[in-house]
Amino acid sequence: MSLTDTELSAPEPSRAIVFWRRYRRNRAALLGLGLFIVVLAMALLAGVVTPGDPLARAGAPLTPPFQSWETPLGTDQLGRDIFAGILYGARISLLVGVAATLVAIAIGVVIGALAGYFGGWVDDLLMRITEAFQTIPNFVLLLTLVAIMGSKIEWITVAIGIVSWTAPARMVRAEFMSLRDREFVDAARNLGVSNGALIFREILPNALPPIIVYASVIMALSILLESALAFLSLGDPNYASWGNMIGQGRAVLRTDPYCAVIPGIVIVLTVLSFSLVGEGLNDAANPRQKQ
Amino acid sequence: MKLGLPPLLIYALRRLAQAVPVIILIMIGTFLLLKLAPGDTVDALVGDMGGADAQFIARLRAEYGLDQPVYVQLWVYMTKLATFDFGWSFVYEQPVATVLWDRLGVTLLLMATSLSLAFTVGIALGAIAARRAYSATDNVISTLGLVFYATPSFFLSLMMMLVFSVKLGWLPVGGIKTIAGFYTGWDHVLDVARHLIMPTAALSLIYLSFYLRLMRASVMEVADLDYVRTARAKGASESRLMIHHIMRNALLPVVTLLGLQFSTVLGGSVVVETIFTLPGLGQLAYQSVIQRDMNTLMGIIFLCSVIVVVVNFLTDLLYARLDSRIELK
Amino acid sequence: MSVVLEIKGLQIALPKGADRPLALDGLDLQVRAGEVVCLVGESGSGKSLTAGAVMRLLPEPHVRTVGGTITFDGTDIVAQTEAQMKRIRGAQMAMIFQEPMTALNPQKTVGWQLDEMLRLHMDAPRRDRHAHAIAMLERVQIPDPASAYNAYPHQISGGQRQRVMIAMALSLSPKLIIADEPTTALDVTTQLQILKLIRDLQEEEGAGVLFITHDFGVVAEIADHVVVLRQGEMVESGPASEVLNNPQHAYTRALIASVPDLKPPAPQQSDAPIVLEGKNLRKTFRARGGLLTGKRKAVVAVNDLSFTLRRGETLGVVGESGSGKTTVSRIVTRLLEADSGAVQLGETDLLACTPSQLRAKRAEIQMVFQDPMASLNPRKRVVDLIAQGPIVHGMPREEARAKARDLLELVELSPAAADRFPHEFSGGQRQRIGIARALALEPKVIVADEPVSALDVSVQAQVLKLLADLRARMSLSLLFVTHDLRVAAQLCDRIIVMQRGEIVEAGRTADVFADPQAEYTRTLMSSIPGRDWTPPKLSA
Amino acid sequence: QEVRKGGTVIVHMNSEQRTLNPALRASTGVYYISGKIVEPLIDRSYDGYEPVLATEWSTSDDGLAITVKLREGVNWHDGEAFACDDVAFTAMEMWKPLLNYSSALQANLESVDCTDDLTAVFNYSKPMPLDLFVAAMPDLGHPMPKHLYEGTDILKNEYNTAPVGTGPFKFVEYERGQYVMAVKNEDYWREGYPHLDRVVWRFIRDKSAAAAALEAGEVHESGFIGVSMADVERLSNDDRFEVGTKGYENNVAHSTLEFNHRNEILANVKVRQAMHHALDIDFAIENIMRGFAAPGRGPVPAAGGANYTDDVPVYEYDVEKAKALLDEAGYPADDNGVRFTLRHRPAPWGEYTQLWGEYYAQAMKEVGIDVEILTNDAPGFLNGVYRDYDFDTANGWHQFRSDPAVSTMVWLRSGQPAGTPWTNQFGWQDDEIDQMIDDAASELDPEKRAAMYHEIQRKNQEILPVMFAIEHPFISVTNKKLQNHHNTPRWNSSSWYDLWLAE
Ligand SMILES: Nc1ncnc2c1ncn2[C@@H]1O[C@H](COP(=O)(O)OP(=O)(O)OP(=O)(O)O)[C@@H](O)[C@H]1O
Ligand SMILES: Nc1ncnc2c1ncn2[C@@H]1O[C@H](COP(=O)(O)OP(=O)(O)OP(=O)(O)O)[C@@H](O)[C@H]1O
Ligand SMILES: [Mg+2]
Ligand SMILES: [Mg+2]
Repeated sequence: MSLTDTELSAPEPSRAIVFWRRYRRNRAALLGLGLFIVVLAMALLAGVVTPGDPLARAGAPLTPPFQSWETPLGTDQLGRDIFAGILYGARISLLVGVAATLVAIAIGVVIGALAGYFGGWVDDLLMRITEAFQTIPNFVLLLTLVAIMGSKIEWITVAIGIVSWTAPARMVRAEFMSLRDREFVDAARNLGVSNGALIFREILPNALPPIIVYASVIMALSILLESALAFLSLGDPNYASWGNMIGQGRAVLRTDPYCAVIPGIVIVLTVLSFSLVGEGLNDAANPRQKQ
Repeated sequence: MKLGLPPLLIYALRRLAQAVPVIILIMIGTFLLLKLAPGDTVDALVGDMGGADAQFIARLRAEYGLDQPVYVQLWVYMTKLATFDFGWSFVYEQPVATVLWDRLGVTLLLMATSLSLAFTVGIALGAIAARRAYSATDNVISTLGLVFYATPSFFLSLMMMLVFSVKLGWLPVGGIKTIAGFYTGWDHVLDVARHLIMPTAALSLIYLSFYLRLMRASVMEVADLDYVRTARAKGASESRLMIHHIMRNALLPVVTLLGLQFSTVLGGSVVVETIFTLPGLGQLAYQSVIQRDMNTLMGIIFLCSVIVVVVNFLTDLLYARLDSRIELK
Repeated sequence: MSVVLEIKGLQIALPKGADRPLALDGLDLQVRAGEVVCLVGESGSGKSLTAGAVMRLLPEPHVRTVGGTITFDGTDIVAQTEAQMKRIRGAQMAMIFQEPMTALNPQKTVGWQLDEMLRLHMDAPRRDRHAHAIAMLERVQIPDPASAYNAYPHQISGGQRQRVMIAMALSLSPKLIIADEPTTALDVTTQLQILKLIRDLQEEEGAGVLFITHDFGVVAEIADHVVVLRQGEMVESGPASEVLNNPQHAYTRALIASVPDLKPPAPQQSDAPIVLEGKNLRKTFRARGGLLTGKRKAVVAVNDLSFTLRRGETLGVVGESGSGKTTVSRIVTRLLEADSGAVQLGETDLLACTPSQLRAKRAEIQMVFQDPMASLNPRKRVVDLIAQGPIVHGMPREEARAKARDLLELVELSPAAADRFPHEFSGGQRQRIGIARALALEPKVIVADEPVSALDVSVQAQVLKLLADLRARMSLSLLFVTHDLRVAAQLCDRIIVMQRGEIVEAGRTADVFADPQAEYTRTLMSSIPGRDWTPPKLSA
Repeated sequence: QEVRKGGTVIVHMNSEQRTLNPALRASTGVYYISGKIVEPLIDRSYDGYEPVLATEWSTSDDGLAITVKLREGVNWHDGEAFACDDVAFTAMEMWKPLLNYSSALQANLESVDCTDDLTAVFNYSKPMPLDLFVAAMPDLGHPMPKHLYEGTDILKNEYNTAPVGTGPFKFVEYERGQYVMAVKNEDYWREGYPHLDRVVWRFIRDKSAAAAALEAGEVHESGFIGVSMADVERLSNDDRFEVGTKGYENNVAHSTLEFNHRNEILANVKVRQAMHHALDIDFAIENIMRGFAAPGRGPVPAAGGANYTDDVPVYEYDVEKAKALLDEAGYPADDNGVRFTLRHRPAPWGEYTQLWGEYYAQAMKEVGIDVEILTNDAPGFLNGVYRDYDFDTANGWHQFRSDPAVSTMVWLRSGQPAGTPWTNQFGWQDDEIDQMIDDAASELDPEKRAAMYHEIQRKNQEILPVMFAIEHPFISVTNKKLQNHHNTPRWNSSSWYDLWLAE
């Protein structure tokens, strides 16, 4: 009989595997992942399945869906293939989603980390700025930014990032405020680690998981924002985007509803997939006893 | 405290003192930002008129002070604002205060109804979902919430309009009241309510899911807490637990969101107001941006900031009311 | 005396994927009226689940009773419907929880929560219930019961909250009281008062008490009968005096052997050079927050405190919660800026160092923290955690890693541990890692803030032993912060006793324990649970 | 059918007109509303010019004085009598200094004398042709009540948004963002008119919502193509509506393609011709304009009457020819099939303009011209094209206002002041064309004048300084309950005194 505590327990399965197991338990999250993979595949395969320019005339204008093999989902007012538009639109939506999210999180992390780590007047100043951004209705700010920079897809993406960083900044700040007082930070500081390294090497990796989960929310919102802009004719017409398709399809909503309804449903499903994946990640990251 | 003022007043004053720099920051930021945009009000006006000759354009620009350096314009604006003079809207040919005042009611009505609907229904559904976590009910509620959340508001609005106005003819297409209906009293209220049904539904369905999800998580968290176990150990029934011990505590984080959400909803109402032709601040803001109607947009932003500050103040009070740990003394 | 509770062969199943299939496997236990039965065992042994099973408050269905019987006052608990249980809970069996702060609903007044108990089970008008509640508050010796009745939980102290919990549990004169570590969160002085209170009231009422604890001192203080659990299995059961003084099972013996003795070791005469000296340290936490965050007064956490630490010596800092112990340790390591004073480390005043000087100097003074999980960055491998210090101070990466592996051996961990993450270790192992990290820089002084208070007794004993060994081997100086006088007695050469930021007494440990001078020290000493019981010297 | 008295007509407007004073702002959007409330001195009818507040007009031999007789017994809506003072005041204080387009017209106006209450004499420093004066009056000749404006800051006068006029309807209220309402003027000078009780203009920005409102019977008329072209087509097949272009004879528009001649590629006439060949105008008319349009034949549309000719060079849709021309111009396709890239600014004027821009980009790609579309809101667009010249091509539509001299010629004539929208800011400069334009403007013989415009039209089609690709009148969708509608050439701007609403 020994009470010694020095034997090691068997090595545990890697975090990723544990995480996946937990994730897998949530059926809705699996559905979301499936949808997400479909969207991803659409984006990747766009050039293969429907080669050529999605903005080129592909058939007689306003062909309804399921009439021709050339244009399985029909064509719009200028004879553009809706199917090709959906596939290439997945690219734009994912691109906008990912890039805008990166912008938002990058800004949010820097501001939140500095505010949360240093506190005091740095925190006060940065939080006042954050509050200012939060107070202005984000969509109005977005419209203003787009009015200034024009509707190039790059600028739209940056603008969406700029109006979305406050929530991650607050989250990072909250995480930093709780983490900076944790003993492991003191331990590292006690070893002589510098502030910069404390922020980025010690605290940030621990503060990131909830932010990464939240990224799915920003991504979903980005796609919605892009489509709302396009709806108001402020999208970038040089690319096939779902929002543009709805915006233009709206004119023929009554006669040829499929022009707007098909991309509309695709947006709903895509955003839904992000949300479901996000919820799944969240649940897997904070497992509850129940279930 | 030393002044012997009531604590609530001191608190309000302190919040005001905190809000002022934020608002000043916002105003200066917005002003400079708008100045970066290509074109000005005169361009927009001339575009609207279908053109004008060159002297006319130059005259107008001088008239509106747009020929002066930006810092002068900013200074003029800010000193006026300090006396709560919002200036003149060159687009609406009215004092900005009048323009805003006309729109404020509709927006507040729309936001208040959609937020309160989203809030009450959201927390109710969230609580139900949490109590039946991982059951079929929960799945249906949660998924529906997500679907609404995933639906772009314009898409939802168009679809509703198509179904309820055009196909079924139950609800008016847009506007805030039946024009030339001349309803008074209850008829008027009813008429406005009919016009608000679809926009309110469109806005609230989206925000509902926020509250729903937060409430669900919050209830599930609180339900695991020690004091709930204590109450259960006292022999309290499930409904009693829910009403007396879980709900109030679970509401706290949701109430915080209520305050934060306000300005987002105003942004979201841009699209909804545009589609349903509601004469509110959201649509006005959009118009002001594309018309470069500086004074009006600045006025909206100012008003919005004030509303957000007030709403946050009220939610803080509500929070303090709900959370006994926080005292205003 | 009648048997109130009888548990036979109780088995509780855990969900799939848990560390073991049965949390509890074959527990037999009896609680008689007027008797205190202590359920002892280390963390995770299944104590709380037992309580949950008796109250039928297990988080079913994934944790559920799968075998055995629980008979309460002649009724079979397992067979009761939920409605029947509701009538029993609170009225006939009541429970006191560990955390008095979280066990009370923060949004309801004390009176409301007391009244809820009465409302649920008593058919009496409001006024009678009120009178009864006030009477109960009086019985648990709460000063000014009428105002406490209207107070919210956060407005009364921790000890008072636990008194409220007790008042609530006893208010309907239940036949059985289950207390799940009711005093663990409290200060020693308060702990003793609460233990006394439970004992007294229980004797008055003649109720049976199932008392859950992991502290043998508490067992010695209160128990009539002891049941020892280990990993869900009952290893020993018997009258308290028997089990405490003459344990039979090897596990029990080992546990009891791990309980630190209250007799300090013989003092060693020391005239080694002073390595660390604190001079007139002061720290005031300014009032912060305000109307909505709850106003705090300015706190003088450390007031004009001076001490010396010689080479190879261990200086204990003891005192109750909030007395400023942690603040001292953080000032000394300059994780917190003092208002005034000096910390002389060799020739340099640490508090006067520039940031870059400080970083270099830090190698000489290292820390071991209280929470072994929280003090290790969960995203780093053990080897990197230990090697981090040397690397920061300029040692080449590979060399630092090799050194880290050596250090693992020094703290008696297998080198296989190097490539794992902290969460894969038990608490004691983590604390060893923490110690290895502190040693990696070969410091002159180690400051340890409650390094063992989060650990089970047996693990605690090992870590203390390891520290003592290392200190001797490397002639380390230790500034050891603890609230546990037993631990202090075992390890420290000298101690300083703190109260409200000031030193009330300082001296050699043996002297202070033998003859405490200050009133406060005397109170502390007399509050040590089971102080009259000397753990028998056993060979495990 | 017997005239029914009473009823409320609700009219759809796409965008809100914030100022309702036609003496300060010349724009069809303003007239759409103010035309019912404030009357001009003279209006247009299918038979020519029709006296309204003026009954007679004549000019002195030297052309320096124009005398206008005013109608007797007309009262402003507030009861004051309409008199010469009002005309004199408005002309000197509004038309001349403040009214867009009118400032140039009235630049030489020295004074307006009232020889009696009902006789106004306009004195000019240089001769003013009577025809030009009269032609301008329907749009630029609205008197406003002096007694309400005198001594105030005219631009900020409250009556600018609550106009007081002499028209058949009296302004009641303007709910911003919602509607403007006017009621029957019981004291109207045309005996027995108006028929309607009330006119309401309702602002619905969203075109689908507007179509829905038409169908739901919530509005009776939508003018100036207020609904999407798809809905125009759909509603034209709906029995409840009359859909047509009648009543817009004065307002025809061209969907244009504008070149920045500062770009050396576009300065090459072959390139421009190639681009025209690459555009399938019939496709665009069919699919974008839903057939409610015709191919453009230069700066004068078919509605331009005698000044119009269809004897001009045309560019049939021919991709191969386009490619050949581009090769010839020295812009062969590279390995990716791209010859050059153009930055295009489409005007943000809504659906069909946007589609036309996108169609242009699509069509150019076929011949190896990459078009990058730069989207902006209105001020951004106007600034980018007309002030910063930051574009290669642009598209939009431009209105033809009955005479080429006062409308489309500004697109071809060089020397337009910078920053003035809808003028030649394209870097186009051709002395020959400038000369032709100036000559035509001063020619008094209508036949010769017409011939000169035919020549300009042909020249334009030959070298394409601006591509007048498609000409289209505006379209109204009108509920058939409306009677007597679209019965004048500027009906939407007219007073509607004879409009009535059937059950
Ligand atoms: N809801 C649960 N789901 C899964 N496992 C659980 C649950 N509750 C407890 N366990 C497991 O059951 C075992 C016994 O838990 P219990 O809470 O009874 O321990 P304890 O003796 O009270 O420990 P401590 O002294 O730390 O409170 C532990 O291994 C724990 O991990
Ligand atoms: N960051 C802080 N801000 C304000 N007050 C603080 C802060 N840290 C500690 N205090 C206060 O300073 C006093 C001393 O705290 P300290 O943590 O040093 O006590 P301790 O003796 O370590 O107590 P424990 O045994 O509970 O750990 C306490 O009253 C505490 O409330
Ligand atoms: Mg326990
Ligand atoms: Mg401490």
